[in-house]
Amino acid sequence: MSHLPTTITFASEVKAIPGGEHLELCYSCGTCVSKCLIQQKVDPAYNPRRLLRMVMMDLKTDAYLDPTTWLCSECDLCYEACPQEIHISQVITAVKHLAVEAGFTSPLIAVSVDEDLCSGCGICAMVCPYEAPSLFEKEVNGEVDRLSQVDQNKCMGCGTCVGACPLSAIGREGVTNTEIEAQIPTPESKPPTLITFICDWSLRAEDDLKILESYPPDQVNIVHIPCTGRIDPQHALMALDSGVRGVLVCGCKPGECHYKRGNYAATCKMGLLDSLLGQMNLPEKQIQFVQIGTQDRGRIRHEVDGMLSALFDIKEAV
Amino acid sequence: MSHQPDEVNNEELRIGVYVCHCGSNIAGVIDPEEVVQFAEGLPDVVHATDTLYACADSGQRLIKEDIEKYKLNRVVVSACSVRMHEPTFRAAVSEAGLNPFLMEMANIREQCTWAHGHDREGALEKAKDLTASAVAKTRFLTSLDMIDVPVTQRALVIGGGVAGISASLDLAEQGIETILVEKEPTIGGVMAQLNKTFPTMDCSI
Amino acid sequence: MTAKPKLAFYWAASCGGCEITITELGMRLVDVSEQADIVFWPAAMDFKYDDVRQMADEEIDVCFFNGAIRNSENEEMAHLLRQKSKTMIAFGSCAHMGGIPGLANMYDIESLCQRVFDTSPSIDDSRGTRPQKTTTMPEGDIDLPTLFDHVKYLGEIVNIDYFMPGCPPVVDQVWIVFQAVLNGNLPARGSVLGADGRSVCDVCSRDKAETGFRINEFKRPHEVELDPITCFLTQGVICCGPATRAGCGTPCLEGNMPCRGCYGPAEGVQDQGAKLASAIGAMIDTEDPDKLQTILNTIVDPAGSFYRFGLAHSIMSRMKYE
Amino acid sequence: MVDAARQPRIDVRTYTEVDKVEGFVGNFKVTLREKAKHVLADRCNGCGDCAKVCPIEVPNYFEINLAPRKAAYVPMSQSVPLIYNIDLDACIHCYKCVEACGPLEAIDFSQEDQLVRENIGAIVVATGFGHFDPSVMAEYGYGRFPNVITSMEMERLNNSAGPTSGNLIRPSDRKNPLKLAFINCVGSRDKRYIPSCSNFCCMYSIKNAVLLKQMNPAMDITIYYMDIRTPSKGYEEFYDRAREMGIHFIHGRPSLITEDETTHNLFIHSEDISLGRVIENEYDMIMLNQAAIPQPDQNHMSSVLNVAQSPGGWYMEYHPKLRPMDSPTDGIFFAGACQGPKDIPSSVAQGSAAAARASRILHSTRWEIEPTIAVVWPERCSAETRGRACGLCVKACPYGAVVIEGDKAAEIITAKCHGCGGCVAECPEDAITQLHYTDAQILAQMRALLADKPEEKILAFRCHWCSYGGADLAGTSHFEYTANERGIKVMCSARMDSDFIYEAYRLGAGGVLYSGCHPQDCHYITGQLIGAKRADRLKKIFDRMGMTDGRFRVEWISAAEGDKYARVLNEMQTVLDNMPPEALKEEIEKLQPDMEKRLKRFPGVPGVPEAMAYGDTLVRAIKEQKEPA
Repeated sequence: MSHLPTTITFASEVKAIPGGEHLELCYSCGTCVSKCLIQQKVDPAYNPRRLLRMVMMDLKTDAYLDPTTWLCSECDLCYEACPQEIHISQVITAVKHLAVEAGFTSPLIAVSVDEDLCSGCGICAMVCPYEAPSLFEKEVNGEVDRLSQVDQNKCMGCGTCVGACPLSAIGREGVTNTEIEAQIPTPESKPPTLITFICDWSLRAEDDLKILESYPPDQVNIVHIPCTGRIDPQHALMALDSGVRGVLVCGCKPGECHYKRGNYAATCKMGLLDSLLGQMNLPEKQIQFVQIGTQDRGRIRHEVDGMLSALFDIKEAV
Repeated sequence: MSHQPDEVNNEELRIGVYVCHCGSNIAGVIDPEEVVQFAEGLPDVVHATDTLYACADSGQRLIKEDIEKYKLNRVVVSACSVRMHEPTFRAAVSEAGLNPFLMEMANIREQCTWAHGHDREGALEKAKDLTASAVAKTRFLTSLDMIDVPVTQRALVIGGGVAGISASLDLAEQGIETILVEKEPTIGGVMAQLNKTFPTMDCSI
Repeated sequence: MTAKPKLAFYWAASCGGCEITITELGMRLVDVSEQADIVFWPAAMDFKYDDVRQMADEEIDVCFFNGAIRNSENEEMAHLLRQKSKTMIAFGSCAHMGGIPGLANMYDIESLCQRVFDTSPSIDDSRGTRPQKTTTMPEGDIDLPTLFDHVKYLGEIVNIDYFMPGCPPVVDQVWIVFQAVLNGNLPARGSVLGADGRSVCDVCSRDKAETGFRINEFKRPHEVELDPITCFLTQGVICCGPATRAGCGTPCLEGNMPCRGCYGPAEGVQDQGAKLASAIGAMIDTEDPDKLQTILNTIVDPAGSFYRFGLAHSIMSRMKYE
Repeated sequence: MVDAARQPRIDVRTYTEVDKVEGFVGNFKVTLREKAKHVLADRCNGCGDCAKVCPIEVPNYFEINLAPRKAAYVPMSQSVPLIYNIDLDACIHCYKCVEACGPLEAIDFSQEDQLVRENIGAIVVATGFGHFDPSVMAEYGYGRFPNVITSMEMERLNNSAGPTSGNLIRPSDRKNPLKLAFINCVGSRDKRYIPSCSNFCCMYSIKNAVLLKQMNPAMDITIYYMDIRTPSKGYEEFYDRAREMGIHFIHGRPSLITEDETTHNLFIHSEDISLGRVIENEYDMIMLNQAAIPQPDQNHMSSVLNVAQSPGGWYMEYHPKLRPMDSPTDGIFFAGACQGPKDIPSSVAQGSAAAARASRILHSTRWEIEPTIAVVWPERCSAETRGRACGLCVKACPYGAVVIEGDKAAEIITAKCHGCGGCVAECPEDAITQLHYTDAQILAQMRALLADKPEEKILAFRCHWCSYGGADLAGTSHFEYTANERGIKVMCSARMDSDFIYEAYRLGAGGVLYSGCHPQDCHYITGQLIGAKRADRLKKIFDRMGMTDGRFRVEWISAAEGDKYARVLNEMQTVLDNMPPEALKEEIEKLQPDMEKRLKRFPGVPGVPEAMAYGDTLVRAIKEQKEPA
């Protein structure tokens, strides 16, 4: 029996793409399905175990139509959990690669570029974890203009580009600056003590979210963002400016970001904001960036209570 | 028992070669007849044949009868690994009155057909060469007898867990002095730590 | 033909650069003087404050006010000129958003005075002397304007009709504004003059970064051999271009130096410095959390780099001094 | 347990370790280290008064550190033999125990470790297995979440002789848990830790579940599994009975355990594969079914006993199907989990099987060993030819079986010689041969193997115990490698005489592989060392000669490394393929005179001239057979 597969099967095609190896070792134990949050938070039909099975059983079209192929954001939480050390997210990406080649497109709504505003600075192309945006030249009434375009199949909608774009030229319904700024209270609308920008993936258990929502609105306002990569220090300052006394940005632990590097971008932004506040020797405890891990159940309560009491002390001191 | 090394016994050599099919394990990759024909052409080979299962009774009986019939004084068995059936074939030839150390095996299964399924022609060439090598070795084999050594009739069992205890009990009950060594202060091993055990659900001490 | 329009130029907490950019008009000043009367220009000619006090209200048609508001004299003149002129233009970055003097808002008065009068390298022994509010001299008492606790931009104390950014505003843009003033076709009040709506990146022709390029070390302009063709960010040098308004004709980029944001925030940017922090923070490349801090430390003076001209106009400044 | 102590012929020696094992089947010399108990065995009646007064408490290994023991202790009350032990690491020398012992005076602090030498005929190794420490799996939180316990801790907690005398309690608040979960395959079947299945834990978790359910029917128990393996008689029925008793089974391997820090309740995140849906259940307590791993000192013991280890660290049996209880060394047998994880019934069965295998030897007064021993030609030894023995053979022998007295020729003590062939190859005068592996026999084999187109062939010397086994495994696992390999088997790499290697190249061989055991696996203790030194010398010589790198390979391959054997041969084949045929032929011819220069003494070895002559006739016959007339 020779080791090289003679006939070209779907599985052999997937295995040929780097990262796709070892997929035949999968003994369907389901660890990846429960470690990944997409089924619990986005689409019940999402199931990496079942997709690997489809690949092995040569069910090509089923695989291309399966939401798993398109919703996986390569965050690798499943890879470190897999007892067979299969790089599951790479196998899924390989299937997605083949699906795109076969003409299928992603059901996700990608960000789009407003070509009047875009200055072609290329920052969105630099920061995107999935390298979806890219620059291109275009004839615009006579002279060549450089603009950004987004690959619909690569964009996962994390919003890191929207946070970084200086001119709000890129965005998608749900993450645009106007929608976020609308949720920041104005001085007249009796601002709460604390505003929390919370990423969709850092609170694993439902009751963690309930804890956060249990705080009275005048104390804590919640702004949901897909990933802390979307956070913009402007919004934090605008909140403080309109009378909110503290800003809590809550994202995932290093290495557990659902969009690969969103929390690293956030760490840098909040780090820069801290040093700015420091240089203006404004009290630093007003803005906090916390990173909650998969096993930090109930920690959100400590962070919010800690922040509220800290703000209380500042109020006394000033 | 002759200990004289290597005195060249110049009795006339009569070598028998047996190429085993081992079902399809060998015959599935190479043609045993071709090896037999090749062997017949080798010096001092008086009889060569193939057999479906050399290690089976039929195969061993064939070798024993041939030793009688052709007055063989060397036997070559081209079949599986020595780790599998060298004792079997040594016993077979010694039952036919031939010193067991005048039998040599050629490993044309694990180290030939099973490993070279992708290159049948190369496997055949190799099987022929391995058989020739065994024939060459038999040319210089001398009869030897097992060396027997005295036996101290005491046993040592290392480890006082359930396996060690059952072994030492069986040995002791056959009248053999046994030393049971256990590195912990008590015997019983992991079993003693367990609560009731399946299937009888009785105490495990 | 109606009477010649009366122009006034004043310089508050200013380095004089904005005055010089007007003189750079050169001979064109002669045409201006034919078409308009310059009734107040203390930096260039010997005008006295009383000349303005004696004017009727709104006698001055257009007043070009440059420089930030640092002390009581600046504020007094700002109110006076506002009263005396129909149209007031915040001319240059200092008037528009506090400019370089605005960086003083990071420090309190005492540490500023210490730096200026005690620890400055060019002073050997100041014996702790400080400027006094009033000093009696044989000729009589002389008093100094009081120093405000922070620098304000013009818009903070009077309402302004037009803003003209730039440090200093580029002379060609000044000429265009002058002609607009002389021909009387200024745009709607409150708009920005002498600049166009796009950002510096839009007009900059340098090669931008490849998709997925990220920065793992920042360097200051003098620390690296700057390549004139590629974008400064790809060379790890901070450039405020992405969030800064165009219209300056990019003299800095031509001179192979990164943009420092003197033309103020581009359209849609709420706080120029915070927006730059957001953009540059997202570009930092590492998967290793501990290394993030070391990379951040290579940005030597974040506030200075991101708010070089706009600190007084920033939200943080408002938060601090409100 | 008790009847083992009562059995008169079993000399139970606890708190004793095996230090050294010498000799061979029937004639082992074993050195035992009887560690000092500081209690005189004959005087101590196990009353325990010393323990009562002893002020020191340290964690008790027997109770998996859930309960303390005194410095003067016995691991459990039913210890056999019931002799107390003073743990000097913990003892503070207050000597209260001595007073409490009173007239018995059984305590003696001056006792030292004792080394005892025993003559032994056969050895049964039954050293058992160790437990995988699940704290390395951060996702299950063992060691951080108090209510996550291991299976051994569960055994002690619901054991009536255990720390809580059978009352199962939660470590966090000592309350009786009502909702329990067992997680199977913790560490097992996991490429990151223990890739193999630990054999008994499926049944083990069902047994614990049934016991707990019987003790408290109100208890709600769930078992998370990947596959429930019930391989033997009555096991599947027991699995059904567990279901009937209301024990829940969820098919899905948990990925994560999180804890509510106020109540210390635990939440298991897993997929319920039968539903195809992710579930999150709350439990009072979780038991992790940890994997079985080899004993921590298994590596040390395997070099003491001189036995090989299979992948995963378990002892390696002679043949997995035909001789599962025997070790490769005659006279040493394995029983129980030390050879591979297995449950109690199999361990007991293997105990008896090993005893049966051992009694074959122990019931006969004499035992036969292979006659492949070394034999000296006195007249060729330099002691007689030049009046002074060089002694290289004495240095080469791992067993001291070669002795030289005065100016007499070297002499082999038959009983001590294991037949590795080290002295044969080391002897510069070729004055020693090895029965059944004489130089003539091996030369004849080489002539046959290199008869036809030798430059295409790779001559592979393999040792019987390791690399020959590795070649076999390459076959059984169907790893494909080049069919140009031609193998010769000798007992040990120490027997691979440099003359054979030179002769192979003189005969025009394309490549030569010099392979044997890994250093710690050698069946003849230091045989491999001698072979390795010789091989390195040869490698340097051939490099200086300018031989293309890769045509002479030295590789140490165990019987478990079939893939390595195939890979090495394929790599050698690529080296030959990359050389243009004429360049290879030219190099062979260029080096032939150097080889001949080094083979001056070889034709003088008894039997070699005949083998050369025979070789020529054989080669002609082979060539005729291969090229049809």
